[in-house]
Amino acid sequence: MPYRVHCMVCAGTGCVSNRSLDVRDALEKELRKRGLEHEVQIVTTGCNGFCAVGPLMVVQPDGIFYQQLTTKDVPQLVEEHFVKGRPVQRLMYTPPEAPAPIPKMSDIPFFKHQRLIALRNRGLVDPEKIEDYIARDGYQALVKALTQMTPDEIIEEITRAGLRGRGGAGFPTGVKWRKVREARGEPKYIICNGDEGDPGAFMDRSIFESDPHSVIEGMLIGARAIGARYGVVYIRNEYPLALERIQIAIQQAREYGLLGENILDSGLDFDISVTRGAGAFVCGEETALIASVEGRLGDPRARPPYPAESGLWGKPTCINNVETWANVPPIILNGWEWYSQIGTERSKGTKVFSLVGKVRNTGLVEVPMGITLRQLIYDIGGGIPGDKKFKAVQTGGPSGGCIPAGMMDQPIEYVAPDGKHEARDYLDLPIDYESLTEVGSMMGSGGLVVMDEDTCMVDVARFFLAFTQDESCGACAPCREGTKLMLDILTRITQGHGTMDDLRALEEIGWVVKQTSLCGLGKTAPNPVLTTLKYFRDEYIAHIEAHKCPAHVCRELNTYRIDPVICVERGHGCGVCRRECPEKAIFGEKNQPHRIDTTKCKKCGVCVDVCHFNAVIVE
Amino acid sequence: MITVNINGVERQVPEGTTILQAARALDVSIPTLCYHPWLKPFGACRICTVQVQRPRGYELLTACNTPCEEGMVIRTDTDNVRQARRVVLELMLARWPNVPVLQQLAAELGVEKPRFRSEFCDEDPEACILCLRCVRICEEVVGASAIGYEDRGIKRRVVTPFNRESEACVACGACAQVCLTHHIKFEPEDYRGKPPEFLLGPNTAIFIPTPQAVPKVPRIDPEACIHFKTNGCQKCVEVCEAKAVNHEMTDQEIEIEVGQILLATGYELFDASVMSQYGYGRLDNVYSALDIERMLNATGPTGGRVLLKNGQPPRAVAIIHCVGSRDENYQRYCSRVCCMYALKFAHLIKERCPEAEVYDFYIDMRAFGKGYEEFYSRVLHEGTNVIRGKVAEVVQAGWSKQDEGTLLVRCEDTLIGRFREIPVDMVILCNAIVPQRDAERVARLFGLSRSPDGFFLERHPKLDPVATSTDGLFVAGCAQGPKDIPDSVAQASAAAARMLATIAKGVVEIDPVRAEINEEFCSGCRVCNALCPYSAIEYLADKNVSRVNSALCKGCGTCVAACPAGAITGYGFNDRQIQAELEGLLAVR
Amino acid sequence: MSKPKLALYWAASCGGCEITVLDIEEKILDVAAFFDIVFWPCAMDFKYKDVEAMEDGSIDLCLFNGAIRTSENEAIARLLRRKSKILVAFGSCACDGCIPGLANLTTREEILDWVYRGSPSTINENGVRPQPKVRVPEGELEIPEFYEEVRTLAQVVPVDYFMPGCPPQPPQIVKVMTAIMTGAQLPPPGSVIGAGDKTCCDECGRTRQEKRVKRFYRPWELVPDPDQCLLDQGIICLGPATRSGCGALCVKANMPCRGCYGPPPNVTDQGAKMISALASVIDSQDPEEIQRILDQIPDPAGTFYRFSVPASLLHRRRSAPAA
Amino acid sequence: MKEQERFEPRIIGFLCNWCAYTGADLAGVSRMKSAPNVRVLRLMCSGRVDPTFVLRAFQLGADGVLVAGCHPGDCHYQEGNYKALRRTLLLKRVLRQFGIDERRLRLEWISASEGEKFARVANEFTEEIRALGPLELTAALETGPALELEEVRA
Repeated sequence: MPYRVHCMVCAGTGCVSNRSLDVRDALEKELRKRGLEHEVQIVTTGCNGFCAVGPLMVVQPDGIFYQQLTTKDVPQLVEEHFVKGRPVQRLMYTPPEAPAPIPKMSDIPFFKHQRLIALRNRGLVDPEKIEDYIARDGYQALVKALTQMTPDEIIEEITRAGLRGRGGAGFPTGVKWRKVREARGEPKYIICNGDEGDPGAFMDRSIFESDPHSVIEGMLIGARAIGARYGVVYIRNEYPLALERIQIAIQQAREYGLLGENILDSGLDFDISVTRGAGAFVCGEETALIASVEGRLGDPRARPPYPAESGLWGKPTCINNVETWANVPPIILNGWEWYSQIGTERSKGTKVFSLVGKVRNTGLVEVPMGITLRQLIYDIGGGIPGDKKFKAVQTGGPSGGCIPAGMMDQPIEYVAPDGKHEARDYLDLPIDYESLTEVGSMMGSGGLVVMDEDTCMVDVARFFLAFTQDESCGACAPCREGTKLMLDILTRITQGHGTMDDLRALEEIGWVVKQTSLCGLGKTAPNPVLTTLKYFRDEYIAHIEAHKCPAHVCRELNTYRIDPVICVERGHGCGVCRRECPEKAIFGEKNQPHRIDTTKCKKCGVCVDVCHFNAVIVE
Repeated sequence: MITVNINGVERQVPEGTTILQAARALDVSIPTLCYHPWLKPFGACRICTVQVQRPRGYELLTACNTPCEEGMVIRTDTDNVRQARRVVLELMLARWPNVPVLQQLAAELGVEKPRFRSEFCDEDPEACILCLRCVRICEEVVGASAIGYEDRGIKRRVVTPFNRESEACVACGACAQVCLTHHIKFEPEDYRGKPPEFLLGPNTAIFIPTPQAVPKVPRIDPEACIHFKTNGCQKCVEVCEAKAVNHEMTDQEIEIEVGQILLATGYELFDASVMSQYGYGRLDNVYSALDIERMLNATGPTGGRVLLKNGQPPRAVAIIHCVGSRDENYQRYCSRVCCMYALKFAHLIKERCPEAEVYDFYIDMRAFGKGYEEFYSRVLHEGTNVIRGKVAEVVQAGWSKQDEGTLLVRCEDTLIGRFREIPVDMVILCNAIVPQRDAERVARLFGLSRSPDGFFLERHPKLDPVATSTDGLFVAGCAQGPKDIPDSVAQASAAAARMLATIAKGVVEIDPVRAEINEEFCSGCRVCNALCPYSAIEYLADKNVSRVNSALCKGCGTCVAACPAGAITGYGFNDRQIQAELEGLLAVR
Repeated sequence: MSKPKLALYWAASCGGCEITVLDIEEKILDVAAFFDIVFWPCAMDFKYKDVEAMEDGSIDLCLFNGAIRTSENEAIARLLRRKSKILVAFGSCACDGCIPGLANLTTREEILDWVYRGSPSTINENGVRPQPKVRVPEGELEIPEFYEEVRTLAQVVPVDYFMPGCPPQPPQIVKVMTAIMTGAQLPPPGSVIGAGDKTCCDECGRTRQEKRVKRFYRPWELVPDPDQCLLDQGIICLGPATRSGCGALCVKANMPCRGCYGPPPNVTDQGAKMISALASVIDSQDPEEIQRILDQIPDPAGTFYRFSVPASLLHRRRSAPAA
Repeated sequence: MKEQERFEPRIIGFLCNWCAYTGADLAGVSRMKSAPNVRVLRLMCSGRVDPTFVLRAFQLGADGVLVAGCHPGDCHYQEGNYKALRRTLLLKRVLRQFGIDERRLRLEWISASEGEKFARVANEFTEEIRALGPLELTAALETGPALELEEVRA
């Protein structure tokens, strides 16, 4: 007797850490108690992307979206929805200013504006069952590629579709495949780069967790096109669940004869092995990744020769990002015309962004190229929480840059499709490779960090540079020394000892590191600093001359003062701050206004936290 | 071939040439640090940055490892290039301000004062600037891969595995040689236990042993040469225009058919340490004659200066004659040469250390040669003290500070009939000349007998001193007995003359009286083989008979008498002739 | 035409040579067929008068083995010489004197004294000795006279051919017989037949080194190495001074050759040659040490002249033994 | 015994060419008196003396045989005299067994300069043999020497 209801419980890392599996178990127990286990099927799916409101569940076929479930809600849910057929309002998602909850998942703004290609099966399949994937036209594209298309036709399809590398550089995938196919040397290799070293980026993880088979099918099609014999999935060791799921998927693909010798008796011999990254960010760079797979120290090497001619074990190798591989099956299945309608003139298809930072709906979104920042942050992201003012957005992780939002009064350049420059507000900047590179940022893996007025741009620049400096392999002098020196300067500025010369030094060193570094890490490490310098120079100057941090993030520059009026009227001089202050720098009697002795004050900020009445003013 | 444009000059270069190579071909100077002609380009320092025109502007690339492409336009002198090199250099100076190679480059590129100072700043002028030339040469050329680097980013350091002495290191010194800042030192003293005097020049594996080496050509020391250890390197092969270096050469044994052999195998020096009373090998500053000969040599370890072990010149020197010669329990014969070279030492030491006191202990001063006696009296006039008496023993002086290190020579001065003990700083022993250690084996090899003193036996001490009992075998020099250079030279020329005489004659006369084996009756019992003192009878295993080499046979007839089968006839004295003589002698009553 | 006449006689010897003739197995039938055996006292009953009745020279071939010890031996030797065309000294006794010849190292008196008095097993209180003539009741008995010395056949009568060996080996006999029967050209009279010109070493086949002997061993003192020359191992082997022909039988049985085939062609005195060879290979230059080594040869004369005392230059010991 | 019937021994002297023979020559040149009984036979080396010659000499009627060579170590051919020494020592033992007094065979070392010694040895040896009397080795043999068929052939 087929199931009448399917509960798609999200089992992405985010929801699982919020104990979504306990909710599933409770649901299962409850259904068995009610004898409904044969009517209601529970499916644990991959991550749906809306991590802010996890653990979440979608009840199919009517697509009801429940969020922030706890085991306590389960009895009511089963009783109301599954027995009586009435969805539970309380558990639905209600956008901030909206009057009522939105029952249907497709109506929720977070999901409505998205366009799913790489994440087409998320939430709809159990990633650990190949049957689910096949049910969703899984491996149809492979059959089409193996039986009806020649390798050249496959490459032609991908090229015409305009697919570009989702790893960050945006190199046209078709061109890369053709170069590797024509390169001399056997056997050929293809690699799925799942290193994803950017802090705050988790697109590849969720693709692995929610739909590993799409990656495998993409690689198989790629193998057919390029004539590769072996595939390697290079995945971060810090993604245990993703690692487990891709291994299960590979095992199942082998059992179904989709990997190994003479796949689907098409003559294609291809198998995939999994290599775990050792946690070095630099191993995201292709030559460093190859060194790591070969068991050598993960240092990048000079190019040429490019991996296409001499890569893994010196043989021609094609390296593509996880998301790139995931995009291949739909293109082959639906044809390049369908794909090239999505996105902008020069950046086709969709991009998965991890929306993090000061935005209400943090999570993973897949949006068509050309969407504007405003749509992304406000329509999908739900705006800035705590009605703080939107300040800037950081794209491309530590290799990317910061794009200011508040420069309304100044015309901002934008390269329109016809190549003309138009003054547009950055927020309406259509996001695609060229537009982001123009403004000094970089598409990168797709990390999008929203920052509000409480973010100190100097501190953000220092944070990202500290990351790349620490991750620098140290082989070439500019990156090794340059990043360290820039970090020292930034640290001095955040401590209030900066000078104006430091700014010129930052730019000079930044320029040299960007121009002369050996690999991508060095070439892009200065971006966060250079872009913040370009758009938020005033903040730097404030730090240097006024010795003040406008966002009060750099503690050494803050001075703490107690507002006597609030302290007495509302706080009646309660003295909490006096007690808690570790340096004993606060004096005052009951019902008397308290005072901070700035000489003793270590600017630790404890008083601000403990004062219930916000009497402490930070300048 | 592909065409490239460097600083406006068109140039055809073969496929795969790097920009640096092309530039150097056009003698356009590009600074380099981590580049080394022997090593694969690495691109660590980025100093060799040049500007390459790109459709969308320009790109700064490193010249050392970027291959030229068709139609590439390269500029090496633009502002960007200068700015990039200057700042990269400033970054390195921030970390290593006092490294000479960087300072010199800074002067070239016009960097007055480094503006930055890194938190990890290292003031050491010999700091490691992580150019990794050492690691690369050890890996690519030497093939030992003994050093590498650890950690990452600013903390990256060149180390041996686990910071312990690496067994893979073949102590070849290549890393020290290519290190830009001499951060890696190379201490030859304690390395490989080579005797100190060999550690004069650079300790490369291919070297000329000493300035007077004969032949004066470099040779390879198999223990030091990397090629024999890791099958790598062979840089010497590459650089030698004459292509004269060949690692496969080994000792070859070549066989030459010769008619005559001159044995001039020389002598060995008696091991004085056997006479423990003299303390050779036990006490400091007790040297044998050959040690002093080496020390006095201008190319010797001390450059000809007479020095004690502590480097000071000696105040008093004792020279002891007849160490092991004219001695009941060692060599009974006199070694003939010691007296004269002892006097030579006395003279040279007086000359080199004028204020030193020289004592010469002798039994009989044998100045027998031409001009020898005159030299002896001259040495006496120069103030050498000669003491007639065999030295009993040499002992370390007392333990008081000022005596520390002096030696006491105890002997009985037979001229004044009193026991004497003379303090000296240095003792020179005149060791006896003894036959070569393998004299027994060589003698048997040539079927040569030895006189009781172990030297080779000449045919006749007076009448035929250079020939031996076997024709064609001659002996000359100390192999036949101790003698000095004039005598050795005389003997050598005598032997040469004798050999040339035979060669000149072209024919070897053999006297008619000799033996011959009739192979019809000989059954190869080999009784005769061992008899012949001239080993003239050889056994032919295949025909199972013996045969007499008529050139060697002297006709003594011993084998004729001994042959049980009567198969050997001795011409001139055969059995029937002798029988007839007997019958004649006994016919009359 | 009547068959050629063959005669064989057994003089002072052990009779082994009679047996060795039969050892040629079935070939004896060819011999019997070819020859008319007219006189073979050992095999069939012939009498002296039968031989005396023949004309001189009528016997074509006479194989005379055994030395001349008694007057009877001499008489029959002279008789057969007269009666036969070819007289062959058959075997070492006839050629060189062999073992019986060793008696020449003693005297007639010592022999008789030892046999009839001295030997431990003799009981002869009144010292009876056999006499050439003795009267007995039946009449006068005669026995041959026991000469002072032993002589070889050639020392009594001229001999046409010498066939050495103790006994001569059957293959050699076959070779000689077939040569005669087939009428092959015979070698000049007086030469040695049934043996080679080389020495026993030629047939020995052991590997030999340069001879340097430090010590002599008696055969029972060690088990010699079967591949190495016995003399190299210090065992006295007369092979080098003995004519080849026997195929080095004794040496192949790991025992030293004793010289039964007599001296090789160029050697007159086998013993002297062996003394010379053996002394030369002693590896010592010091007289005392040489004496000590020679003491290891208990009976030099007996060893070197085991088969050839009568034929030797000294022929026999001088009557008066040295003091 | 009257002068002329006195037994004059016949002695064969095998002298080595380099030492003994030269020594004997020196004795003669120096006009030294020495017994004429020693009849000299020159050989290149004492090593050439074959025991067969010694036996042959006795058989041909010699009463004594003298073998004279160089002093040990002096031999012109290194070791010839040592071989003579060894052969003589063995031959003496065989002679004894043949009833011949071994003193009839004598080995002497006479160097080229010892003419006087040669003379002395010759005289001593002659008197010694005279004392021993004639050897008469083959007197008893009626048929004379063994019929040497070899001679016939040679």
